[in-house]
Amino acid sequence: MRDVVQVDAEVIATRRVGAYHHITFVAPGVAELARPGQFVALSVGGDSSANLLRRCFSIHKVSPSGTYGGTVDLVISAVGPGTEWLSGLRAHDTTSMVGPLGRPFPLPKEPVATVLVGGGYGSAPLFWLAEALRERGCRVDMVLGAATESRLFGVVEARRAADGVTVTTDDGSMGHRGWVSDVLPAIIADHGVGVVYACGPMGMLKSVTDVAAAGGAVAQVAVEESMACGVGVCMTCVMPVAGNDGVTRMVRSCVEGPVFRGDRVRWDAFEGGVCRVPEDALGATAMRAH
Amino acid sequence: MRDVVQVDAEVIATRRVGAYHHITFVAPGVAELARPGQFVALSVGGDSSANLLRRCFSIHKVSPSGTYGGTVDLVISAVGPGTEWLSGLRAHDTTSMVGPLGRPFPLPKEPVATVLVGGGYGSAPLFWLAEALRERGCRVDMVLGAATESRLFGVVEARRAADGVTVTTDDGSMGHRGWVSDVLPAIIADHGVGVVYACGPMGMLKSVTDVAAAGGAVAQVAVEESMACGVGVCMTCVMPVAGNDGVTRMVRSCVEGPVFRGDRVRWDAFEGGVCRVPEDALGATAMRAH
Amino acid sequence: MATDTIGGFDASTELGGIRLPNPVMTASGCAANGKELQRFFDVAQLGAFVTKTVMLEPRSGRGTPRMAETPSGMLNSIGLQGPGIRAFCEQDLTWLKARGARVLVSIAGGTAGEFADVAAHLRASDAWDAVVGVEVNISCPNVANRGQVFACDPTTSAKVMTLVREQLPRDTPIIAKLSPDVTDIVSIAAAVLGAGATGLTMINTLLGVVIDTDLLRPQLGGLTGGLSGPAVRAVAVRAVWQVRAAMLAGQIPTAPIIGVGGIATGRDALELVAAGASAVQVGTVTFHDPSAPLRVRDELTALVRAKGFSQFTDVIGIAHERIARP
Amino acid sequence: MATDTIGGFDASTELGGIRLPNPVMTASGCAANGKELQRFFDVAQLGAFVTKTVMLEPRSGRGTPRMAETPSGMLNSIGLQGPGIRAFCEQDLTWLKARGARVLVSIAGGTAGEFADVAAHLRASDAWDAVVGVEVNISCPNVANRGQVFACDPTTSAKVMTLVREQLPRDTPIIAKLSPDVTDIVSIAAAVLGAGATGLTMINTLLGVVIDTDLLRPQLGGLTGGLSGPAVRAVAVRAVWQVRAAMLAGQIPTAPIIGVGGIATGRDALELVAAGASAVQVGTVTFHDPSAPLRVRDELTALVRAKGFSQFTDVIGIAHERIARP
Ligand SMILES: Cc1cc2nc3c(=O)[nH]c(=O)nc-3n(C[C@H](O)[C@H](O)[C@H](O)COP(=O)(O)OP(=O)(O)OC[C@H]3O[C@@H](n4cnc5c(N)ncnc54)[C@H](O)[C@@H]3O)c2cc1C
Ligand SMILES: Cc1cc2nc3c(=O)[nH]c(=O)nc-3n(C[C@H](O)[C@H](O)[C@H](O)COP(=O)(O)OP(=O)(O)OC[C@H]3O[C@@H](n4cnc5c(N)ncnc54)[C@H](O)[C@@H]3O)c2cc1C
Ligand SMILES: Cc1cc2nc3c(=O)[nH]c(=O)nc-3n(C[C@H](O)[C@H](O)[C@H](O)COP(=O)(O)O)c2cc1C
Ligand SMILES: Cc1cc2nc3c(=O)[nH]c(=O)nc-3n(C[C@H](O)[C@H](O)[C@H](O)COP(=O)(O)O)c2cc1C
Ligand code: FES
Ligand code: FES
Repeated sequence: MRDVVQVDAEVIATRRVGAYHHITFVAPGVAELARPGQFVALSVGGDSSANLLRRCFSIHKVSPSGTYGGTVDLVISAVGPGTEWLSGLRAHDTTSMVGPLGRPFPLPKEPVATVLVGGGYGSAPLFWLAEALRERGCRVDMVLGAATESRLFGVVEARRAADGVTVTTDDGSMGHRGWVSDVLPAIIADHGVGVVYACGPMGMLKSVTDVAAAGGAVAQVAVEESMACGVGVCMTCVMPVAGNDGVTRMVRSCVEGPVFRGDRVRWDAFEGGVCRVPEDALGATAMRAH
Repeated sequence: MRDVVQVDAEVIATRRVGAYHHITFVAPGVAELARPGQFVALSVGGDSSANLLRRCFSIHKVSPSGTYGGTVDLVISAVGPGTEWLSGLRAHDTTSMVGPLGRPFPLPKEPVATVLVGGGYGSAPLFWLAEALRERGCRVDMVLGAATESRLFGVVEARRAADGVTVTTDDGSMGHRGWVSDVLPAIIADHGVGVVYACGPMGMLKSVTDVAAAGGAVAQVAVEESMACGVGVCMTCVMPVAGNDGVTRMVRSCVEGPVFRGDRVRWDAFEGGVCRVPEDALGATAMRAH
Repeated sequence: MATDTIGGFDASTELGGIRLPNPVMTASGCAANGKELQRFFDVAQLGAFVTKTVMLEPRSGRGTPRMAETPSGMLNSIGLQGPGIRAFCEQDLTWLKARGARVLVSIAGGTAGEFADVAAHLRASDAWDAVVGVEVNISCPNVANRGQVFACDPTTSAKVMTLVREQLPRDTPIIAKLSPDVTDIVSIAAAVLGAGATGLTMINTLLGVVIDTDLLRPQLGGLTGGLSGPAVRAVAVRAVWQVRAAMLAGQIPTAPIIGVGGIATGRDALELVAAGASAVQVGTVTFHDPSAPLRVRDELTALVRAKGFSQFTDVIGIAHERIARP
Repeated sequence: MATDTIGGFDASTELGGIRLPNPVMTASGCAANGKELQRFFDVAQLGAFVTKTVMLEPRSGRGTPRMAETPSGMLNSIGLQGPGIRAFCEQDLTWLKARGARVLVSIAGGTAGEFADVAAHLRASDAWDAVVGVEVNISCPNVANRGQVFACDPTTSAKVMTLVREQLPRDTPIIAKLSPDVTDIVSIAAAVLGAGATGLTMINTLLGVVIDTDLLRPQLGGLTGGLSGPAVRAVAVRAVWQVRAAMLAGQIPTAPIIGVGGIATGRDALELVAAGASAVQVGTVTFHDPSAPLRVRDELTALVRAKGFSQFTDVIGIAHERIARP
């Protein structure tokens, strides 16, 4: 059986949600195969596009058997040419979709209290995850953080999907003024949280990992490295992650991620928008030779 | 006063006509300035287009003061990425238009019998020209030719615009089976034609020029050379044309054309899809040196 | 080895004595080592599968960012990340062999001697019989020469070929992959063919820089990177054209050329073939469309057939016979 | 000479002792000689207007087709069509002078001596005082050397500079325009600066070929052509980066660089400036948008200002100070 498909996805609905565009695509096959935490890669710009590379988006939700066949929902923040083009799509426009891609969030075998932390549109894949966790009897708290109110996604949906919801904004325009890491320790402590799931900017994922460790919880973080192919063939999306054997390797976040155990990620290598190869990483010695 | 404008043109209507797409753009300024025989240059592919160069189209007609402001109508044959993209435009889509460009068909000072010859979509600019000629008291015959019926444009419109209409198709699917040059001599002779206007493929323009000369008429032909800029700055659209002084120069068909007197064009230089520089052309000697 | 025959059309091509059922390959570094693309199509259906350049030892590659998108292309600086030749043979080559793929193994070294060592390890592999040839990526920095790439200098390029040739059976095609960043690519082609290369792959990426205008610094961690994609196709066609022309003029020995650079469609592939390539590789566009290599095979075959040719080899270099000088 | 000052921001730049009110120019051969673009904007508003390369005698240029569109770029083979230096001075330069434009005159020759003759005629022109500098297009074929372009060889490039320098006043900036089609552009830069060039323009087009796959022959009448447009921008930025780095490292004399290649927007221009260019030229994109040169001037100025700089010259080469090595 195939575990990934490549389809012409047709837009059937598109709406603005705060600063984002929420788009529903008919994408037969993708919906049926996908699990929370996986993503899709879309072509942008149409047939004569100068933008060659696919753009990757977390799957917000899927409906394997809607009226139109399986649908896939994405939440898109317009930050550059590709996401702007996608934001301008109208009903019946189509674009090529490859997915589902990457490894989903691992679900705990036993019921355990969980917190789901979303930064900005990073909350997009968490509602679907919350559902799966609650089906397994897990308590689900959600923490949604953003710079400002319009950059929060899914606050209303969160109240339905989670047992408790906390909102933070940097500017205090909604919820607590501050960062998700300010409110997280108390939630972890109050509910005896076992697993923290997080999706959002790298800085946030690092601090969620630290806070989780301090609270005795495991962090599962979905990263967002710059990707050229999304399918594991280009080697542009790598980051240093320690394996079971303790050895750090430059692993592809598109196929070995995007979800990693937070404590395995070599956060020390990230600084100022670049990520260096740790000296102890496998194969780092050969790089120094030439 | 400016003689050319650069505007975001908005599609207000688009319809299929045989093998072609007839598109009406709102293009304030262009309509007001344009004269029959001039053309416009359109951007294709949208903001992230890999197709950098503009595509040029004869102006089919203009309405300087429609409900929406001035409009410009074009007739587009989808032959490659740019024309395909244009053919897919829908109402309210926009693209950048530069125009009017080039020199219009010169109108006779005195009433004189004329024939207007259009090959394929080459007839597009002729109806408007017919109107201007009839306003000046000229008799107008039209000859429309194409490979097959679906590639004719404006047969119905021609009956309204001209005093006589003759249709030819290579396959005989409509009108006379054969070429425009088959029917042209009789029309020239019958009406004592003074000027033959023609627009269409190069081969047709050459034979129209020959037939006109044989019948004692002047040929004014609108050429269609491959153009990169349309505004006279790239030097890609040149062709050998003799000047008043008898000297052949490689002149730009976008600014010194697209309309040339047929007997001034050095048809002998065109062969097999290329055009060489005639040995006697100005500056040909320097090319041989290096 | 099977030949792709479609309705009487013979799609096969030859590469220094080795017949391939069709002329379309992956490009090194744009297809990993097969498993990832196998999810989209059967890699054994390609003329050959070209592996990511492998060196002697495992390499972590460079830090990130490793890429920048450019108009109709991209810039990359991966830094030849890879498992090293031993792990490559045990895992990747073995897997490819089990799938029945024909493998063109891309190798490199920081010294001419390292190239030879890699070739020797490869030759000794249990999976050696899956190898239809060795592509020698000389567009990598020469440790001995201030990191200037081997491919910029005819002498160092030739030395690499000589040493690699010594390690491999006489009938193994050795294909030198050339860089377009040279004043005279014909002289490099002459040098490597003179030193034992069976054929040439052209082109590797062009050296480029992209500046991040928000941060006002180079966007790639490695400063410079390699430019690839449709943006560079005209340069690839030119390189193939020039070298083929030199062969036709008798200036350099005649040898098969593999064309690569900016191929997105069968039409694009035909440009390189008509300019003189006996086979083609699909690189960057695989990132846009993971099925691209097989799609290009089908489009190219259909196109050449539609033009009335009965065998693919009839169009190789055909544009040299049809020049229309105005 | 006026300086463009917008809300306290100083947009001016310097080119070998000549101050220009802003750093944006047309690129030679992409703007004809001014009249055509004057219909879209006032050419005197540009930092300088760069004219189409002129040679000694009138030239018809090549036959057609002269162009092929490529992904995010184009290929051209115009063949330096032009009126010859005398008619150029009488008509074009005189017209530009009357408009108040600052003119950077691009010249070429088939021999080093022809370059000098063209310079001498120019110097003698009545409109000489509109000339702010001479751009020497050495990317044209050297008759004496099998048509190899001057810019491929440091010695012939240097000879051209020496002879041109002799014909012009000491304070006239002479800008050598380099080709990217060389193995080591720094060595060419070193040669021309050593021979009297005041500065450098980088880059001219890349040599390319496009095959017409319907006719299976090269699409351009002249077979090969020059590749330009956004497709090549990363190569232009790289060339500017490398040469500027060599200046900063003291390997070659410090001199102003004019960046050109693929600029479509102010952001693109800033890439070249941050890599080391003191001024920029807008070429092929003018065909897409005839107002592009002036638009790029406005966008570039606004962008640099928005980043908090008070003068344009502060961002020249700034990326060299901000490298973030991972
Ligand atoms: C696994 C994953 C899930 C994502 N989920 C979402 C989501 O749900 N909603 C959303 O709005 N965005 C999401 N992103 C980010 C999104 O992919 C980028 O914002 C987008 O690619 C930017 O494209 P652009 O053309 O607008 O911007 P540009 O910056 O011009 O993009 C240029 C190039 O860089 C790559 N690139 C730039 N930023 C990123 C990035 N952050 N991640 C990956 N590639 C990048 C693009 O693919 C492209 O090749 C996700 C990224 C990843 C890797
Ligand atoms: C003055 C003039 C008037 C024209 N009027 C019409 C018209 O009314 N209706 C119509 O359908 N077509 C007209 N054409 C032809 C039309 O411009 C081309 O068919 C179109 O540019 C092809 O673009 P493409 O992307 O579809 O094809 P491609 O072949 O991919 O075009 C590639 C490149 O070649 C150039 N090009 C290719 N063919 C031509 C051509 N024949 N003329 C100019 N440039 C070309 C394009 O501008 C582009 O840069 C006219 C051309 C000119 C010069
Ligand atoms: C991300 C990436 C990695 C590459 N890695 C290699 C490599 O390891 N070895 C090699 O010989 N070429 C490598 N190349 C170059 C390609 O094989 C190919 O020569 C070049 O990209 C031009 O072809 P394209 O335009 O089809 O990509 C790489 C290219 C890209 C884009
Ligand atoms: C049609 C065309 C004609 C050109 N003619 C000349 C020329 O006469 N002299 C010259 O130095 N460069 C010439 N160039 C090169 C440009 O000046 C410029 O260096 C190159 O195109 C890269 O810049 P761009 O990508 O902005 O076009 C020409 C380029 C084009 C596209
Ligand atoms: S994005 Fe290409 S390997 Fe991960
Ligand atoms: S199309 Fe550019 S000069 Fe005519």
